Amino acid sequence: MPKLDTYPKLLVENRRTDGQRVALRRKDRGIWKSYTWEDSFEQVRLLSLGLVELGLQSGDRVGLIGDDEPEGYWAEAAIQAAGGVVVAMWSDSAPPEMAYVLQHSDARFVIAEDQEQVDKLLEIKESIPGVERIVYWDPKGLRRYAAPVLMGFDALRELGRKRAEARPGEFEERVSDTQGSDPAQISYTSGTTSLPKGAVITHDAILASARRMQEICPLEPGEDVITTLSTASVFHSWFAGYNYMSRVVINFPEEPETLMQDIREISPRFLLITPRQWESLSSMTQTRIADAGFLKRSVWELLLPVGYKVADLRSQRKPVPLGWRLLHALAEAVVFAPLRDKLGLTRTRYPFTGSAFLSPEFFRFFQAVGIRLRQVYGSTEAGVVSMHAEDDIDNDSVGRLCEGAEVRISETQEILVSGPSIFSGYHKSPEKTEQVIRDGWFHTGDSGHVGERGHLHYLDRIDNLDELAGGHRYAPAYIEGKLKFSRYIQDVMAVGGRTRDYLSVIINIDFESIGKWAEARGISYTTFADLSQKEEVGDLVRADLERVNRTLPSEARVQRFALLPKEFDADEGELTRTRKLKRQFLYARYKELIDSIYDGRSEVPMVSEVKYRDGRKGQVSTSLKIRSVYRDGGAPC
Amino acid sequence: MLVISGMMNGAIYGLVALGFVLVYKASAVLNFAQGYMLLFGAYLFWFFRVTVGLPLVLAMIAAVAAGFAGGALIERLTLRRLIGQPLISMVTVTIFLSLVLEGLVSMIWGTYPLQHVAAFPESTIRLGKMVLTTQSLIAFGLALLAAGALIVFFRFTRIGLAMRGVAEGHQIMQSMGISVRRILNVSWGLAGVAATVGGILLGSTLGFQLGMSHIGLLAIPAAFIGGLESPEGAILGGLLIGLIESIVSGYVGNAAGVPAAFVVLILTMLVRPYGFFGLERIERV
Amino acid sequence: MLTLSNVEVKYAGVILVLRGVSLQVPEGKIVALLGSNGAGKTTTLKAISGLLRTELGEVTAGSIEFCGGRIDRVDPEQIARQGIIQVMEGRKVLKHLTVEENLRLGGYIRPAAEVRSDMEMVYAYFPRLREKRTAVTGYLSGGEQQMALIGRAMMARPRLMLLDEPSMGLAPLIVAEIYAIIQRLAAEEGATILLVEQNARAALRISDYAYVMENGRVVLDGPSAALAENEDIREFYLGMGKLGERKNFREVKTYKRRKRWL
Amino acid sequence: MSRIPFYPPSGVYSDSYRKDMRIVKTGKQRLMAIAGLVFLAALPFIPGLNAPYHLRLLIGIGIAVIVALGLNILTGYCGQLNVGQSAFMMVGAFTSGMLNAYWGWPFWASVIPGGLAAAGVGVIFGIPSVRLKGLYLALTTLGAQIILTWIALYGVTVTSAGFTVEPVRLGGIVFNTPQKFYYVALAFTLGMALAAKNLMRSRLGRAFIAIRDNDRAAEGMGIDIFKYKLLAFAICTFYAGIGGALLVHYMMWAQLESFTLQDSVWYVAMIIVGGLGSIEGTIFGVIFITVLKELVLVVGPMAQETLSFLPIGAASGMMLVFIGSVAILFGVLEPRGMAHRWSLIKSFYRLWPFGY
Repeated sequence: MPKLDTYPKLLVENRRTDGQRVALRRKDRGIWKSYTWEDSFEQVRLLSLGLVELGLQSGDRVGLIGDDEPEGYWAEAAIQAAGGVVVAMWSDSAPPEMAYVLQHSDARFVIAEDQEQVDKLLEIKESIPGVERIVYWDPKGLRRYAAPVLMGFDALRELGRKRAEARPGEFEERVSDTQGSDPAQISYTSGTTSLPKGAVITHDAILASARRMQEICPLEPGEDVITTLSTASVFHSWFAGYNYMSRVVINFPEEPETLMQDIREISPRFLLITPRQWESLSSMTQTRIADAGFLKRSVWELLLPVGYKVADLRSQRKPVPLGWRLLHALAEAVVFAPLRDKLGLTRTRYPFTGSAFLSPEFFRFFQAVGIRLRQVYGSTEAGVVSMHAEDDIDNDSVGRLCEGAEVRISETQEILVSGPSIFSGYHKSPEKTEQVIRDGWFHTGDSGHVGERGHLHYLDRIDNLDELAGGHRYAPAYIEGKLKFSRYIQDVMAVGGRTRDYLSVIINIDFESIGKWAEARGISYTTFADLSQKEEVGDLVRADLERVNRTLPSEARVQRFALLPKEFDADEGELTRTRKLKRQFLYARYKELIDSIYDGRSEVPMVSEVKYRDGRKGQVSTSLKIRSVYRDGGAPC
Repeated sequence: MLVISGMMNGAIYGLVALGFVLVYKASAVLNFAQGYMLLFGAYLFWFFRVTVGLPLVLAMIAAVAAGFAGGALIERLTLRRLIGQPLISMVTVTIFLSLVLEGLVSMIWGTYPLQHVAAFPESTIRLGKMVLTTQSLIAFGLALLAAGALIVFFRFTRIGLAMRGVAEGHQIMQSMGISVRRILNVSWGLAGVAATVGGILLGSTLGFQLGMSHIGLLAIPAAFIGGLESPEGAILGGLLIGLIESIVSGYVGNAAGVPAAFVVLILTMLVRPYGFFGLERIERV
Repeated sequence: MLTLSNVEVKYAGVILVLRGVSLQVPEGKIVALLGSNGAGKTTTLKAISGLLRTELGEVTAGSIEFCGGRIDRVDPEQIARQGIIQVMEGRKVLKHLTVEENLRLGGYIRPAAEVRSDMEMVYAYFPRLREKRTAVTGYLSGGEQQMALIGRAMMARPRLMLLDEPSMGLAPLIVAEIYAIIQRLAAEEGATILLVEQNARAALRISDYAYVMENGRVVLDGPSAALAENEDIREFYLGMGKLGERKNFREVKTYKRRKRWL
Repeated sequence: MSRIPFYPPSGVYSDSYRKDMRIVKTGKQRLMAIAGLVFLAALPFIPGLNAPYHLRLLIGIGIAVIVALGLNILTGYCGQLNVGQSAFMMVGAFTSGMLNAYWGWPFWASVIPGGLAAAGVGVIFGIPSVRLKGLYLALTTLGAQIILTWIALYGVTVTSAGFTVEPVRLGGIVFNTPQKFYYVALAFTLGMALAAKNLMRSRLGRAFIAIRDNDRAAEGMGIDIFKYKLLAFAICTFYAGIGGALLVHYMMWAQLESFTLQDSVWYVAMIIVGGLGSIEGTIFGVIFITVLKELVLVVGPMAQETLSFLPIGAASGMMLVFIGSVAILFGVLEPRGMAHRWSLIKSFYRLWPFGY
């Protein structure tokens, strides 16, 4: 029995054992189309041989850009089957970013989804001479594109078919040649600092992380799960483990925009979405209930505290007295079960959040409603490090350490990880690798500590940790997380540091819910900028700030805040693709604003330059109000 | 002989058909309750004449006034809220109205025919070998008079013009400051008057009994043959129907008149869908 | 003269169409209201002229003032009597009536004496209508119908005219002719005009102030000249692609670029 | 978050169009449907409900539902008004009755020809009016009502006095008592209702709706308006014919009095109150009006004794006034009928805890 240490090998095995069972499903025009293992195998075989026909050797890099669709999934397997290395990129990354990644990884081919990606690639064609062919799978709008470098999926499959007839058995042979230790993919982490770094990850590392996930959240073959993150995120490869290793059926949503509705139709057993999506789910629920009729609203306000009480007792491991248990059963039947049904999470045993900080309030809210939300901690370089197990959820930790993941805490409170799941270094940048991997231990750059029940507690990124002039240390992400629980705040950045003696925040308001709130009170507004500077909106946000301040130690309380007239946007480099704040970049960009906050000024003219998607620049000038949380700006009352 | 008596009745049908045309012209609604408004009007007259004992002329005026008020009331209570609704719901409401009116009449005055009352002095005039009752002569004269008045009303007065406008589109008229409600109210009121006058004449010739509503239904074929839109058409249609009805029932017997009228209706629909005087409907996409 | 503040309109009590629209129409000015289909332009007009009520629509919040008095609860007839006349889109003439009868009905609320002189004034503006006086309007050409409509509205000597897409479905030449007349109306008769238009270019050219609406809300407003220069207006309403050259259909992408109303 | 349709419950998805179109999608629905059927079938044996009076009422409702369904297909879906439905019911009744009484055809052989005869006569009356736009069909159907009643009264001698008709026989069982006939009525009603439901979901149904909403646009899309309007009218009269045949075989006596103009108006009232263009609505409407009529029949005579000044015959008048005004109220205040109210309740339950 050859060692099944790569996904293509598992694919060949699955096809042999249960070829006719459903492997993947995709939603197309309202109907879920099923593909069996036989179909998957056939697709991967033809694509892989096609690529080989084009000249792909083992070890070559192939770019992959596009939304999460079966074609992309098969392309990934086809590249790895031929011994190639997948370089996955975010579908909404800007052309210059793509050019850098393709150059740096000197990819020989690129597989793109549709006209949007092809246009971007053609735009940067001169700067990526190494790319010999661009293969696309969605031909819509591309019929009249004459560029020789372009090639459709059908043409590639045709090449593969011809080669398969010429050399039968070559595909199986190439698959068995691949080793677990070969590099499987290079993931370019946008990182919060300078240029993206390409982490090389071997098949063994991916399978190790995938195996850890399946130990803590086992699933039966044939159960349904749904992909939520793009192929570029490393989590996608661990998630694919479910499909290859436990033969769980992966469903692909029709479009990224219809994700929530498709989740509702599938009600997946395992679901991981980003903290931003959990936040929007919770604010959607609260807004909708607030808009519902009087009866529904009062029932909700009556029974929610019951949910909170039971959730708190459970997370502190205390027994739930009979009285509360009965009340909770009632609340479950009347409100929580129907709510879960509306959100599509009825059959979700493993709801997960990861890749960014989500404040405990959200965990408590979802657990109260019966959604046992859990945290997974890991990163591109470190693989899956810790996850909450079914019965052992603690809102303050990021889960119990997985088997095989050794963790040590350095003297600077930095988390160090080693074990089979860590990556094997940065592509073509050995000096950066040395900085991060020393004698087998990977320095994650995150700070935290290991708790008594073997739980890992995460605080924040090391370089974010800061302290005020008065020496008080604080974790910005923690404060930002608490603030984001309010449905009026979409994004927030905490500002402080050694040269300042108190904290202040820059806030992005949630345009939709504040818009509704304003309409309900007859406050007329036109654009986002106009709404964000309204006096009433300022008071509304101030109330939230006071609520959060009460839970913070007095020195770490937020004194002053400003509502930004435009949203943080990944296109302008203010956020990473997974919506994490790029703090250094933001500090530099809004330096003038931050200084004027601390000079005590109440108004600053701001000309924020806006970059349109097609590169043109536009100016938006607004006068930005700066407010202080406590009227007199003095000590918190 | 049959021809003359047919013409006499025909005039009454024409008059009632006028009421039908009035409603259609202003609101494009086929008023199925027209026959029963005739019945109600007739009984009202009987009520004023017999139970209240008013002199003849006064009773007539009271009945006509009540007829106008009745028509206006119907519009006010039911159709007013339906202005924006599709046509079907308005027409079905008129159908139910016929039920309610019939029910009211049988509740107040019972279902047996009432004691006979003559609206006009009963005497006969011999014209050559034909015997004519003054009743039908007066009815004939009155019908023509009413028709003439209405024709003038539609052509030249402002309200008449407005009425033709309202039939085109309620919203357009409202946007020009014309109160569609008042126009509809007036048109239903006038329809009530036409029905009442018809009822009085019919009652005095054929007697006040529930069967009159059945005769009232004849107004519909009369109006249709005339073209639904033109008052002159209604009168001529009425006379034609009167003629057919009397000839057919004369020769075939057992009240074949009413079904015969509808047979004629269906035939005209085949030959000239818009009647003899109606105007072609303009369709523009 | 006319101020809308935070007007909210719901159809059949459920469908929220206007979400807090505020706009002003100063005396004697031409104000344009731009927006794509379904942005709520016509609903705004119908809210002002009160015609909403016949379509199960109602103003559920905010207020509409005309020369001081509130008119959002008043019957359409009264509003028209106060001098607000709406010219509906789709050339809704009274098909079966002649041009003259249309005009006479237009002046229904005016004293009979003045109707005659007003008729002359309309014929002066629209000579072509004089020839077609006795023709049934149903058989007129699109342009002539539009003229008859505007003429009919003028018969009521309105203080505020609501024009709903007068250029819809008309040949460019006729559109120019009608716009010229609208301009003359504002200049000579001093009529205030609220103009709803898809044809943004023409509307911006003759209007003094303009609002841009998108799914029930005003997203941008400003003097017409300034708006004509605004980046996004040029991109999304005037069909000017990058670097100002005209967009053609061959370049249309299958993906949609996100509008940046920042 | 776009507007997510919350029905069916989460976790139910269809991987083929056939599955997606099924009326009964979820397990719970199938359960409820079966439970309903079992209840209906067992009804005659449940002591509380099986009094002959109740069964007669239910059979009456069943037949009325069939006739009203036909009318709703024409008026609710296709937008044409028919004021002579009971006349076509009469044609079906007499055809099937005469076939049975004089040529000895058993019920099963004569019911379909009864329906077809009614449809045939319907088409004859339909052709002139269907060519025209607007509600001219209402005029011709009114004419049909009067002409057909006259023919039945004077034309065909045998029908004027009424004649006996044999009861339904099926392999030895004679359905002459309400208990037994209840099943025949139940079978026909459910069958015809299901047929109507699927008919309206088919291409045909969509063409009808297109004609109702905007016949010029429908014509532009290539729908032959004349053919489809006539087809809708034919289906409507066919349903009436079947209803008539059933009624006659149930009462075992065919007579003119049960097919008057007033009955036609009752049918119109039923679909207005129930809800135009909805199958469930038709059933609600029929039940509502029939129960109301029974109520007034009981109350009427009592009122007559107490309020003695009322003339004789006031009871029937009272019914007309009372139910007529109820129908008007529905027409004015709730134009979409009880079906709309029912769908609001359903959505309130389905949208729980959210408001929209």
